[in-house]
Amino acid sequence: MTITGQEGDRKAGTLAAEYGLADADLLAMYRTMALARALDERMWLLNRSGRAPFVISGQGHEGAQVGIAWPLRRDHDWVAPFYRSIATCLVVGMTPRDVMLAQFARASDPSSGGRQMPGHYGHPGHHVVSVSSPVATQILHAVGIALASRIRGLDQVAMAIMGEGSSNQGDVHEGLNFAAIHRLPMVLVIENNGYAISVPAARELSVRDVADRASGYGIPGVVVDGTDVLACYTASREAVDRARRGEGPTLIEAKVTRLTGHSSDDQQSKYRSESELAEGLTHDPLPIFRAQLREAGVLDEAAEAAIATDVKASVEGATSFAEAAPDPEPAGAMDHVFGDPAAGEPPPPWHPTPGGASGSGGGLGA
Amino acid sequence: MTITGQEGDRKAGTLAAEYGLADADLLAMYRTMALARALDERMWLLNRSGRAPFVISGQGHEGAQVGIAWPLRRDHDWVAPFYRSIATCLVVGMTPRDVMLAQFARASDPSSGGRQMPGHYGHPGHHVVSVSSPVATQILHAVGIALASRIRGLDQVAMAIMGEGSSNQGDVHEGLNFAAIHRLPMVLVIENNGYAISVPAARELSVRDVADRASGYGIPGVVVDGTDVLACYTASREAVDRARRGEGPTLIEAKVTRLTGHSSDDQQSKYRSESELAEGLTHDPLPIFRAQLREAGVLDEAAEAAIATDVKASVEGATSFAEAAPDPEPAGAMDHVFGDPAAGEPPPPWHPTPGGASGSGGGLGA
Amino acid sequence: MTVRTFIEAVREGMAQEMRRDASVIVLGEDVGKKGGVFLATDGLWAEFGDDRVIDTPLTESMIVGTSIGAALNGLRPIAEIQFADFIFPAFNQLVSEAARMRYRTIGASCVPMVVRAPYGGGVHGAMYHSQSVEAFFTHIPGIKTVVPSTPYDAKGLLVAAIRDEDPVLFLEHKKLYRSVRGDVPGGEYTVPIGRAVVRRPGRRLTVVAYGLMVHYALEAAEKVADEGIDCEVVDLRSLRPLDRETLLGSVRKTGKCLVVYEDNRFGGYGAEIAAIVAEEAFDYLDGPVSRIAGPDSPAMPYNHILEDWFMLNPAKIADAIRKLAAY
Amino acid sequence: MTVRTFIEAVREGMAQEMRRDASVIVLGEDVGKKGGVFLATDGLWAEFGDDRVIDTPLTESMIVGTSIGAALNGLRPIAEIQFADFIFPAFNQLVSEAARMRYRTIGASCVPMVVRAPYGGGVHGAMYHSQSVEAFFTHIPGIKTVVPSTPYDAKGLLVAAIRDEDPVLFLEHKKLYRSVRGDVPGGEYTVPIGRAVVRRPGRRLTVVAYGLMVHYALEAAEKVADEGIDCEVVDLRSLRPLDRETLLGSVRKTGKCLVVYEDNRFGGYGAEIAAIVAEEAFDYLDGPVSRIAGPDSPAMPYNHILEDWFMLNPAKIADAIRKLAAY
Ligand SMILES: Cc1ncc(C[n+]2csc(CCOP(=O)(O)OP(=O)(O)O)c2C)c(N)n1
Ligand SMILES: Cc1ncc(C[n+]2csc(CCOP(=O)(O)OP(=O)(O)O)c2C)c(N)n1
Ligand SMILES: [Mg+2]
Ligand SMILES: [Mg+2]
Repeated sequence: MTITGQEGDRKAGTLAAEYGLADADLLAMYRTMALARALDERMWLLNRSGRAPFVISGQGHEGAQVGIAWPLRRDHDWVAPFYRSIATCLVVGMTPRDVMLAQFARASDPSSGGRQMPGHYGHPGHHVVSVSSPVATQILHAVGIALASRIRGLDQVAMAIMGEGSSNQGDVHEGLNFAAIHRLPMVLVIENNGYAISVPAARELSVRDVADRASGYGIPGVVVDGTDVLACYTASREAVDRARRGEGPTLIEAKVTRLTGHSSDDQQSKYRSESELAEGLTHDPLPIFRAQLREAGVLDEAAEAAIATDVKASVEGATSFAEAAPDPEPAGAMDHVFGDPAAGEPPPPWHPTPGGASGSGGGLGA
Repeated sequence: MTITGQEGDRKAGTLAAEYGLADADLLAMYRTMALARALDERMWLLNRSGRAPFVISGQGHEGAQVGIAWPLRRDHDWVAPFYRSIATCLVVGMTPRDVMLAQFARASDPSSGGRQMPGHYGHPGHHVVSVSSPVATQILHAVGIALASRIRGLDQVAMAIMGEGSSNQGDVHEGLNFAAIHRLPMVLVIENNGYAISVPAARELSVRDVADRASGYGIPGVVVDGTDVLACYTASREAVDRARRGEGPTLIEAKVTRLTGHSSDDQQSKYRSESELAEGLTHDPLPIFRAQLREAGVLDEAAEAAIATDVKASVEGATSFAEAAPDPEPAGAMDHVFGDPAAGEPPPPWHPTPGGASGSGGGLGA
Repeated sequence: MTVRTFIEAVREGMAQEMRRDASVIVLGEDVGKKGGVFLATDGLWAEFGDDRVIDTPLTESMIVGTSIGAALNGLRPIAEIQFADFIFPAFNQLVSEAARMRYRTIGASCVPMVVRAPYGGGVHGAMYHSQSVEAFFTHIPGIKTVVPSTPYDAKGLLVAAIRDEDPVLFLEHKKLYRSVRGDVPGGEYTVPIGRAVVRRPGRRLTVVAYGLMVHYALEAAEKVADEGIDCEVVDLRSLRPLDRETLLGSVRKTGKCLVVYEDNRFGGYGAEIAAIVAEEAFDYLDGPVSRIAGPDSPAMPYNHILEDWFMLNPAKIADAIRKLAAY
Repeated sequence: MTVRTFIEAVREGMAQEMRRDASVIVLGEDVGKKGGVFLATDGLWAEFGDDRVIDTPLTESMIVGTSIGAALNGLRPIAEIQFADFIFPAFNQLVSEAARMRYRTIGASCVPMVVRAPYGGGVHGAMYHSQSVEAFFTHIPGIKTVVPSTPYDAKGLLVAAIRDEDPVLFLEHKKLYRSVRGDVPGGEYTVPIGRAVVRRPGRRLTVVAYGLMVHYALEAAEKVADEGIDCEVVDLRSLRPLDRETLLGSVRKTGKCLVVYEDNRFGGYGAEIAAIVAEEAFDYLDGPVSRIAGPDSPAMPYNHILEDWFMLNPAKIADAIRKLAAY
């Protein structure tokens, strides 16, 4: 099927249509990846110039992140991401300013008001669960969110995201089992970059594919190439749809490359050879997706340049905004340890509406 | 192949030979099962007559326990059992007195000197790791024992045993993964009786067979019928041999029936129907094995009676011995919180002997 | 008012809140058909069904972690940990996640969740079914810890905990479940978290206790009253937040303070109480702030002789009172 | 004697013991090729190989549980927990298993294992890379907890811990790793677990501290010395077992006691120290046993202004000394 594009390109729309998307979606996906990358690179520059003591980044993971987050319904479905999830957070509604405010740990950082390290994103408004440092705990939060979605009849899907090293934590076993027993609307995404800091996959995992774990819970396990953004999108859409239909969780494993050290505190040359690092560069999802979109006629040079300019301005704007934003005051440092007791008023009760899924027949016992 | 037995039985030896065993082994296995059962029944009698406040038993599990423990090398290989493992502990060298001393919580109870609840067996001499109450922790102890066996070149296999409910704990995931990565000489045995106290398998496990979990670690997973003692023996022998050959862990799942309530504190009629309980009785391994041995000509009426008499005497003897044994003294209640510091003497160092596996080539890196 | 056992009061508190608010759910091991190993949730499954009374797999970290997630998405979970001794696999979820969610989101997210756990000894539970775990949790900012001693407080504090916007650890002494009865209003009421109560007024010496130990302290106070030692017994009820006013007010009046706790002595919750009193009531003290607590052995042994050796009782507490009174 | 940094002393202690005794192994996340995120195990993998320096998966419960098993079967594992903040997933294995093995087997089994964990704040580690965790573990009978403050003690206590027949939690303050240097003998020696040391003799007031806080306390003592306040600084080193004699001896001499700890104040380890002093040195006290500690917020915030707000420092300690001295 060939569709003639507005700019006279013979192929425009073909690629998008194959995936049930529009060209505008593909461009938006590309833009989000480019934006995540540019923000990330800016963080490292800030770090090297002494303006940001710590950076942890998602370089190499952006293709998987954008493809996989794309099928989520914004501000409705939930994500419980991890510290590399910059692109994921951008997809679901966080802004470059939000990212940079976290990087500079400013008072107006919506993730934590400067209380957490950079990279520990969170945004209840966009249904992004606050990232903590202990890895893998978030799978259980996603499972609980999915449980509440089911019980309250909210039709939401919850997605938990983590690295392959983190997938070996006990919480992952416990969470997948419970989600599978109750067929909860949950998706577990593993971004497998082959390392947990310096420990290579062969020392962290007894199987090649984390997705092999899925069969032990009777759920589908899917491996996708994290440089193939649209394959990631498809795998995720199927998992999200399946979850929403009440058929239970899916485990998606995206094979990605970590293009940077683990964090700004890590020297990866100590444990990865030069040739391995060079090979890794060939798995950078950004040029691969760019080439795919060019090839498909979705992206021409002008569009690419426009996006680049736009991204650059966005990063500049976010950086200078955040850098100029005020630091938190010690006076507020004891705020939010506990909530204010609501002066004896009991919280308003909730009851299911007749149409809700938690009425007769739709619940856990089904 | 037909061998004429001493008592003129045409078939004697046939069954045993099929499994690479002698008739004497089969009789010893039967005797151990019968002994475990008789001890167990006695505990309930003691409980009902107010002489033992708490009982937790292995009734229904004995066939799997005896068959699976049988291939272990006594006082060489290790077991990390659980609270139903009476028969397991008897196989590897613990005595009826040891069991009853634990039941009465006497000072001379070798498991814990009366400090733990009954059923919390342990015996370092026989390489039985002390059972604690929090479930599933013991898998990691078995993994560590297997690691030490490998590093020290000791050729020991470590077997961890627990229920299917416990297999859902995070420690199991973490332990299987590590053991599989390093192909440690370890066997995980799951005695699946379909319940974790009152919670039925369908609410505890998202798969029918716990053995399905094995593939997620790249290790063999085997399901055996726990009423088929010799099938259990075979599965275990293969797993133990495999472990000893350095080929790594195996997960064995034995399907068994819990013939009693969870413990003397539980009323199982509240959550199990009469028909289910009646059906359960048909899976009692003791009469099944007895019939098999009779059919095979290994056990005749006289031998059965002799074993019964012997078992009865053993239980009587152990019970009266243990009941009469002294209670621990409060004066010693603070002993063994910490060890006595060895007066400045450093512990004697250990170094591998040239033939040991931890010399060049045999270790973890291989 | 009806006379109820402690466990009946707990059950009634849950049932009433579940009727009032469909976002309240119960989850844990054996909480469904069986009604919990102590029958605290007996009848709830029959009334509220599979959706709201969930028999979970044997996985404490999952029970707590999933409750956190459910609380983030509009439910008010009551998680039952079968025995307080088995809360440790969930420690990371409690410390790192539940307790910090509000702080690390500058108040944008919160975790209205109750974790109920039967604790305490003297019930032949041995090393792993007898423990007091409050010291681990009262040290954690962001979690509230509550230990009722009467049926009235059990219901009222539980309802307050369920309605609270923060995670509350609700510890129920196993030995109180059926041994203690008291008047419990049939209707809705709350006992506010964070307020201690003076159970027995007195002038000579303050005894501070919580949970089962309140009853033992009261018995001990009766014993020594005949000898002319007039004790005031303070029931803390809420270990964190702590009611400093009631505590310090009492000690400033009596001049002497004995802290009673069943847990191992070293580093137990009573250490904090003693430290506060020693610092903030120093000028009023006419004797050392004293503690009587469990011995520093790793948990309570099973054998009944050793259990008696471990457990505090009114006689041991009375001795400690006499010693301090004679100072 | 060679001048070494704190972390060099830790590394040397491990290397020497590994040479002396092949049953000593090291395991943890990134301890191999990378040499640990702080480089504490740097070079060990090259020298001792894959068998004895094991890069584990990211699973703390496994690291500790497997070490327990290995210790039961003849090894002496040194487990590294990458940051003390990540020890909580292993809490159950530590409390329920490591700490109780000896007691529950009436001495027949024991767990000679060291768990090393970098702890403490002031290094821009934020909420989950700054915590002090000692209060949770010092409450547990059956585990020893050691916190060295100097390179000499770091090596000597670590060697003692490795040779100990019981589990030892060995806490290393991250901020000391490279900032503190000192003489360290090249040969074998041990510093016995269970002995405190007076770092600065004085007569007017006792300051009790451990880890990084010892250095801050000494700086504070210098500050106030000019004002005529002569402080004695006691470095506990071993938090459990505790050297009561040195502690109480000092306070009985000075009559005043300030307990310094970096952790959250409420229910922290210093509460036990304060409670012991308040009870056992009561007759000698001429001022309230006082504490200065971290605020009761859920862990240390990241932003440097908030981090400074959270962290103790010599100036804050000096103020507390002045206040107590003036009492
Ligand atoms: C419970 C816990 N243990 C250790 C760490 C320290 N740590 C942070 S990230 C990391 C490696 C994570 O690897 P992986 O899950 O593969 O994610 P990646 O960083 O490779 O994307 C480790 C060990 C932690 N954050 N939490
Ligand atoms: C960590 C932990 N949580 C809860 C318990 C209480 N408990 C004891 S046995 C048991 C059920 C175990 O079921 P399963 O593993 O299937 O073994 P079974 O008793 O059926 O043989 C439970 C919940 C415990 N001992 N440990
Ligand atoms: Mg990774
Ligand atoms: Mg079972």
